Amino acid sequence: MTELQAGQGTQPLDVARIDARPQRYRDVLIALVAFVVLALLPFIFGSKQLLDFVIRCAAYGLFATSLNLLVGYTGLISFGHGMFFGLGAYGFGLMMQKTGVPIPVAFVATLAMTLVVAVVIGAICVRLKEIYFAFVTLAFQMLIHSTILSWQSLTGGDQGLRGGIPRPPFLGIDLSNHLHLYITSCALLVIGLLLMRQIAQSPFGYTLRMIRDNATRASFIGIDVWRAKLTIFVLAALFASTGGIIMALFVSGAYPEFAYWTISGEGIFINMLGGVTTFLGPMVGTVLLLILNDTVTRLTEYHGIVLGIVILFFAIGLRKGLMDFVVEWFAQRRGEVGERAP
Amino acid sequence: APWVARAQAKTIKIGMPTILSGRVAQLGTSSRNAVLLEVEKVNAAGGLAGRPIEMVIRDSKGQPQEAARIARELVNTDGCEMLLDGEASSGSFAVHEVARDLGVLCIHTCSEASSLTADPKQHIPNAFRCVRQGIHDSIVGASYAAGIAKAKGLKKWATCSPDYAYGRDTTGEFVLYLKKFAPDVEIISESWPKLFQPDYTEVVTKILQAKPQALYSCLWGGDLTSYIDQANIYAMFTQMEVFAVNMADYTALTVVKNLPKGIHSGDRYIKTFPPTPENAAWGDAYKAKYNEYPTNWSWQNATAVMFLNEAVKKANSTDGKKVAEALTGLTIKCPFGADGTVTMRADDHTLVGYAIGWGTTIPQEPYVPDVKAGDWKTIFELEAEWKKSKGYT
Amino acid sequence: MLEIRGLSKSFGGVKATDNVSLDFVDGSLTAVIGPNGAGKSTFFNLITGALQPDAGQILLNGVDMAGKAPPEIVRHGIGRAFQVASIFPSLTVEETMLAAVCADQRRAGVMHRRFPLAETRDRAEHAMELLGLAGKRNRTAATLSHGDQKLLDIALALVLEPKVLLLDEPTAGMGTEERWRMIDKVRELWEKQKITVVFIEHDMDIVFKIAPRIVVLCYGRILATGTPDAIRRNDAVIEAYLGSDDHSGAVA
Amino acid sequence: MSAQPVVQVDDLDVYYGTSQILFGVGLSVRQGETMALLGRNGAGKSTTMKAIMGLAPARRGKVTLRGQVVSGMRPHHIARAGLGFVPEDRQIFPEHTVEDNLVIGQKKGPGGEDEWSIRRVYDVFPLLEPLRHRIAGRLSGGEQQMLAIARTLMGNPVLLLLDEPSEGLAPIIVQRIGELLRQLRGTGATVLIAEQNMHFCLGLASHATVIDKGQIVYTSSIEELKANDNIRQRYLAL
Amino acid sequence: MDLDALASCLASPACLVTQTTSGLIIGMLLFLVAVGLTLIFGVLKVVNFSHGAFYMFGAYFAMTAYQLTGSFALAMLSGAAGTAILGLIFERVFMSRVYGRDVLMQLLVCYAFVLIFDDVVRMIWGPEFRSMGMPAAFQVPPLFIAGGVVPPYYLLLIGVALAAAVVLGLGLARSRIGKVIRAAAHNPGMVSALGINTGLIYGGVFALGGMLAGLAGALAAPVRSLTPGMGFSVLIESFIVTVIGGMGSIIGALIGALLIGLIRSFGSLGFPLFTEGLMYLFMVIVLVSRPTGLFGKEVA
Ligand SMILES: Nc1ncnc2c1ncn2[C@@H]1O[C@H](COP(=O)(O)OP(=O)(O)OP(=O)(O)O)[C@@H](O)[C@H]1O
Ligand SMILES: Nc1ncnc2c1ncn2[C@@H]1O[C@H](COP(=O)(O)OP(=O)(O)OP(=O)(O)O)[C@@H](O)[C@H]1O
Ligand SMILES: [Mg+2]
Ligand SMILES: [Mg+2]
Repeated sequence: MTELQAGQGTQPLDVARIDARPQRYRDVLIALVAFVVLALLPFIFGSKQLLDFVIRCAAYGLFATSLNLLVGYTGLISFGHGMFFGLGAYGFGLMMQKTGVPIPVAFVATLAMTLVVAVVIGAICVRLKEIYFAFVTLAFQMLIHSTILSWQSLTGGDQGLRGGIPRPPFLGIDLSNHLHLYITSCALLVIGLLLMRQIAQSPFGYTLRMIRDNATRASFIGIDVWRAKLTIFVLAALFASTGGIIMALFVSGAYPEFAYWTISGEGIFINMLGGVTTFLGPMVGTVLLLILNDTVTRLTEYHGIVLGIVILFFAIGLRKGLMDFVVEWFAQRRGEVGERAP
Repeated sequence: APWVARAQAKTIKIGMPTILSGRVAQLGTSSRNAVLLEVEKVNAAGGLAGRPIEMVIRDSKGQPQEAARIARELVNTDGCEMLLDGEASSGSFAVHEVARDLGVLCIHTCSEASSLTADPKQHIPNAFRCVRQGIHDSIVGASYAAGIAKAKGLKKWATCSPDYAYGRDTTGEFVLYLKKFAPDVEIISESWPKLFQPDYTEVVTKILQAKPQALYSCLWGGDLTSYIDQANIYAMFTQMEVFAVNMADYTALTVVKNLPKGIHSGDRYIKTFPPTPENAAWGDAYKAKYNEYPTNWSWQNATAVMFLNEAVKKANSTDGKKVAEALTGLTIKCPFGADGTVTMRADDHTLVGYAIGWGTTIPQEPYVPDVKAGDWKTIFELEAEWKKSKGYT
Repeated sequence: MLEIRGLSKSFGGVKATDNVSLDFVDGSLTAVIGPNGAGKSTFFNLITGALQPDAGQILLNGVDMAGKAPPEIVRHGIGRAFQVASIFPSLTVEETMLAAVCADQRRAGVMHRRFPLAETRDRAEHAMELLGLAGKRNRTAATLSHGDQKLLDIALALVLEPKVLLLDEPTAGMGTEERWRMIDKVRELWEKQKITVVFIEHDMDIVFKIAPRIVVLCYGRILATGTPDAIRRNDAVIEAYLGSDDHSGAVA
Repeated sequence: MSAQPVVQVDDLDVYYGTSQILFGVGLSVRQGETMALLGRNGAGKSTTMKAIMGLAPARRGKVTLRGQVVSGMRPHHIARAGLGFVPEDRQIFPEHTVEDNLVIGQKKGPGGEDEWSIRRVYDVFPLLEPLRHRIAGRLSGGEQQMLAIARTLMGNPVLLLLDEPSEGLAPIIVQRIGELLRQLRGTGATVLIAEQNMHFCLGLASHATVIDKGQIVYTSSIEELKANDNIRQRYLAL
Repeated sequence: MDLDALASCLASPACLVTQTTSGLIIGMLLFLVAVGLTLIFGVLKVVNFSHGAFYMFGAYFAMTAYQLTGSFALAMLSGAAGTAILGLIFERVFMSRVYGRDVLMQLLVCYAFVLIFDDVVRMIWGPEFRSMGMPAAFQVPPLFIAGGVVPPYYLLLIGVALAAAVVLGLGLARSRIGKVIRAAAHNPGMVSALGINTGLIYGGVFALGGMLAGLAGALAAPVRSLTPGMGFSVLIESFIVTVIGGMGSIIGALIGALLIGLIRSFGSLGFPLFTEGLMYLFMVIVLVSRPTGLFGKEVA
């Protein structure tokens, strides 16, 4: 794993000084501002495409950031995280199609179902290390994907959940209204990020970093490594599932591709693009990838080559994700300035 | 409103999300080719109600979320007034939802999934489907196969079809009607290889073990040719009659190097069926332009453009709603029609009356020398029954 | 009191620990020496749960630790530092300490507050002070010098407030000067904290100078136990371990 | 002793990232000498050795091995030119057996010398012979150290670089390695040895050079160093 | 589920032979791909995600050579040699820049090449699927062994794969170069300090791995359809094989491949709708009981 530390760019734990109390609410404040800015966007730009873009960013962003909790913070490289994205989409879609419960109920129920599945799968997976962990998660993902394909009576098989997802209004929110869906997605994104930030910066977040750095040592300071890994596996699954729910709402359906390994692959790709050592790296990566994808597919059908070259630029040229690069660049500049004026 | 402003614009943009990369890129490229070929003709004749068509074609990579995104973008940003949906399976349902949401006129041109139009829950007034259907193939195929089964006494049958909705449904329907037409047929072995499975060895040996007299398969494209190559070296084709509905498509026929003689197949696209000069001319024009033969998807997409053209003429407007109304129940002249015409059936917005038939292969052109045409009256009857049994009516 | 009873462990055919029985009185300071491969690290690994013993008991105040996993043994009060400094490279010194204390206080759950309690900070502060790391609190561990990394490793054990502290070659890889600084620190800890300290060491100057009791392991067995003087003169120990050099006193 | 130095290091600057570790280091070892490289923790001993071996990037300076400039060459070329390196953390191949480790190290010297064989290694390191089929990763530290030295000798080097060979070893083993090195010296081997253990080193080396904060501060014969209290107190804390 | 079919097959020697050879055939081809993967992982510690692309190139090279020359031997040769060269270039120019870095970075470089290679194939050979065709020499009726059917072409395939297994297995375990390769896997710096050119070894191993995948592709070309992206499903199955066998273990790859082959051939009888799921399930079971695969080394 990278030696640099997640969340390091800002402040380590020593914000704990009593006099640093206002900092406690800094993240909340940033989140609020971000939400307000996002909510104002549609009133400034009339573009529906922009709203679509932000909704997709919310879905993929939650997914990718949650994956970073595993990859970047805990050093667990999961190739199968996409299964929870798919699970969220299918769980929610099915719940809405079959039961007609109000949306918030379906939302919570979907998360509950994800939780149960993640606990079972996680309990088996987190025992394994490194590449074996990666592949056993991939195997579970393929199993779930296979199940979705074969359980045609429930899931519609390869054709996906057909007929759209009904979205009865609740509390004055009508998710079949584009603007409402947009605002809701933004809210889910911001809340999700805030919660994940809390996880990352809490003592538990530091437990995760310790496990990533040196799991053996962590167990010798009394940390139950298995339990901590399982906990973060399940938590990350919940956020990925939320991303899936947003995606299901966006396309008004759920498709087996949502649970396919390519989604996990994209998640990892996003993380590498944005960088795994900063909290917002995956978010930046999401925006980058989506812009890249949308423009490149527009321009050429040989987007594989273009995308490939861009990746090579990041992997071999920059040697790190964009945010890592930026943070390091700033750190270096600050260092130089510091040297000049001691 | 911006929509009105656009309507007055000179060119009319038609958006087309399709699959241009990955395993089934051929689906998208041969669809695109056909569309462009037809659009050229329409434009040469003055366009749609005087407006030249501009096609905006984008690659969805076969991912439904991309298909949905692109479809929305085509309409919302690029100003496309109509959609030709060149997606398969799940992608078509995703585009269908976009059409439902945005109310834009949409013709599905590649998805054979029956429920897309047969299921009334899916029905929206602005979406149509200009694609052949598995149920039609199965009815025609089963009656053809039953004839041969009776003549040659083929009682023990095996099936081998890809394990996804199309494969399962089509096979199920074929078996249903086969048993209906030839009641003493018995299915003694079923194999369900995965879609795009590279190796069929275990499937081949399993079928050989069962020693059936005949085999039905709705494998298609590269999967079918792999299967044939692998079955060939086990000499399977000398041991049983093979009914492969998707064989008679140039993509498969020209690729297989050692095409066994006498495989029974439904027609996909064949220059010689229907045996009309119009059809042959169309096939040749396509070949001349793209240096390859058209595919099953090509004729479907071409037909969709023809439908649009005629519907606009009939409505004398490019307004989506009016064109949709005109399309409903529209019958047009078409080289791919069983009787020279095809119809967009009014009650379920789907294509009927296209040329459909079965024949046996030979290893060189014309590949399927003599195709026995299916009977649309029987098709309609049995299809209606089938719909009822599915609870669609 | 830590009592070891008949502890055994073999790897394949190698008996790394062979029926070892030893007592460590509360507040004692013991040095473990022995040839390379004698089983010293293995002995520590068994006590701390890194390895599961084949046989034997490890009684800490009467409670058997054998067969328990490391986290549990740590919670019972057996802390250790490693032969090769085992730290968290990307965490700063202070983060390491705080996170360790949080884990020890069982305040490292997801639902726990993000900012450590005063009590947590006091403990971390104390450990850093003790080992002289307070000035380097904001350095990431990876950038510390080798010696400081070893100190951090020890601090990590100490911050959990163990009853017994096992140090595997605390001076390994250090120069003479640093070596003595480190060992003075260890002695100071032992005196101040009143904990039981057991350390492995190859530098005989150090061992003979500060350890009131020495245990010599050889081929997994106890070869000798006793005061520095007794050990220095023990022929078996000389033959197996000390060799012919003069160990009568520290160099210069 | 011949006048021609076996290795000559001039003006070596080494950086890790942006921080400079070595500042114009220069030293030379002549045929048959055992040169001790002394200095505190972090003074740059290991870095010097790695730089000579081509394992650490030298930004400036020159390393000459028997008249051939080797700086800038890749490590395996430098090794083939006759340098043998025993790193401080030994770096034996843990999944191979002891004998396989030796086999991997086997090569002819730069002049086609072929003095060392597995047999001869076992004669010199009798402790290794019974361990020959053991997996090297499971050896104790001392056994690994012996193996590391033996493995390097298998490559018939003309100059042996030893980085802290006594580190973490039992006194009796340290003595044995000391004897061994003296024995090697007797055969005319040239050795550059980095050490913290003065006791060990002073009894072994013929010459000494002292490095501090990345700079060579003192070079002399070993007797002179023993006599020079000032240097010993300032840089070696003795 | 169709357990009756499975049971009746197990009772019939003819069926047993046919299905076992069928498993062997599936397994051996898989082994050729997987062994390269496991070799590259074992030595370079790189999870070569682009391995499927080498399989694909092997097939396309073979097809082109066969179309140009009509010689089956030349087709196989160009499949193997072409991918070996490709592997060498790929390793020297690109992969060598990401050694020792984050696993994810390496994965990303491989992933980039999966995308690039697929598009390159699409540009050169077109998006449609192709077929090489069975050479006339092998268009002979299948053999009957103990009542089971075995096509002669597959005997060739099994022979080649077995030969590769033996040569590789013994070579790595016994020869000095094999030992050096394994050592370089562990500690390239030290190996080069002992006077061994690690760059050469890395390039060589990558070329060897690529060559084996290319050979597999070439051998498969007469019986499988060629299409851009054809490497992917093979890659996933090879990953399953290597993980079951233990990453880096050659014997593990062999056993893993055979097990997967047998699961496929007998699974398709007993569980026709769940054959693929069966593989994943098997992999999960293996990993749960042996966290580093059947022959894998303990991860430190
Ligand atoms: N995991 C293991 N597997 C197999 N053998 C082992 C293992 N760990 C240790 N050994 C063997 O057990 C014996 C004792 O090893 P140990 O590491 O305890 O020695 P030590 O006394 O600490 O030596 P040193 O002073 O060199 O550190 C050695 O022979 C070693 O080879
Ligand atoms: N990879 C590295 N990156 C950055 N700095 C390094 C690296 N390796 C060593 N250093 C620094 O270089 C300096 C010299 O290190 P070196 O290992 O050469 O010292 P040494 O004299 O061998 O010390 P010791 O006696 O502890 O082995 C030290 O300050 C060390 O922190
Ligand atoms: Mg030890
Ligand atoms: Mg050093």
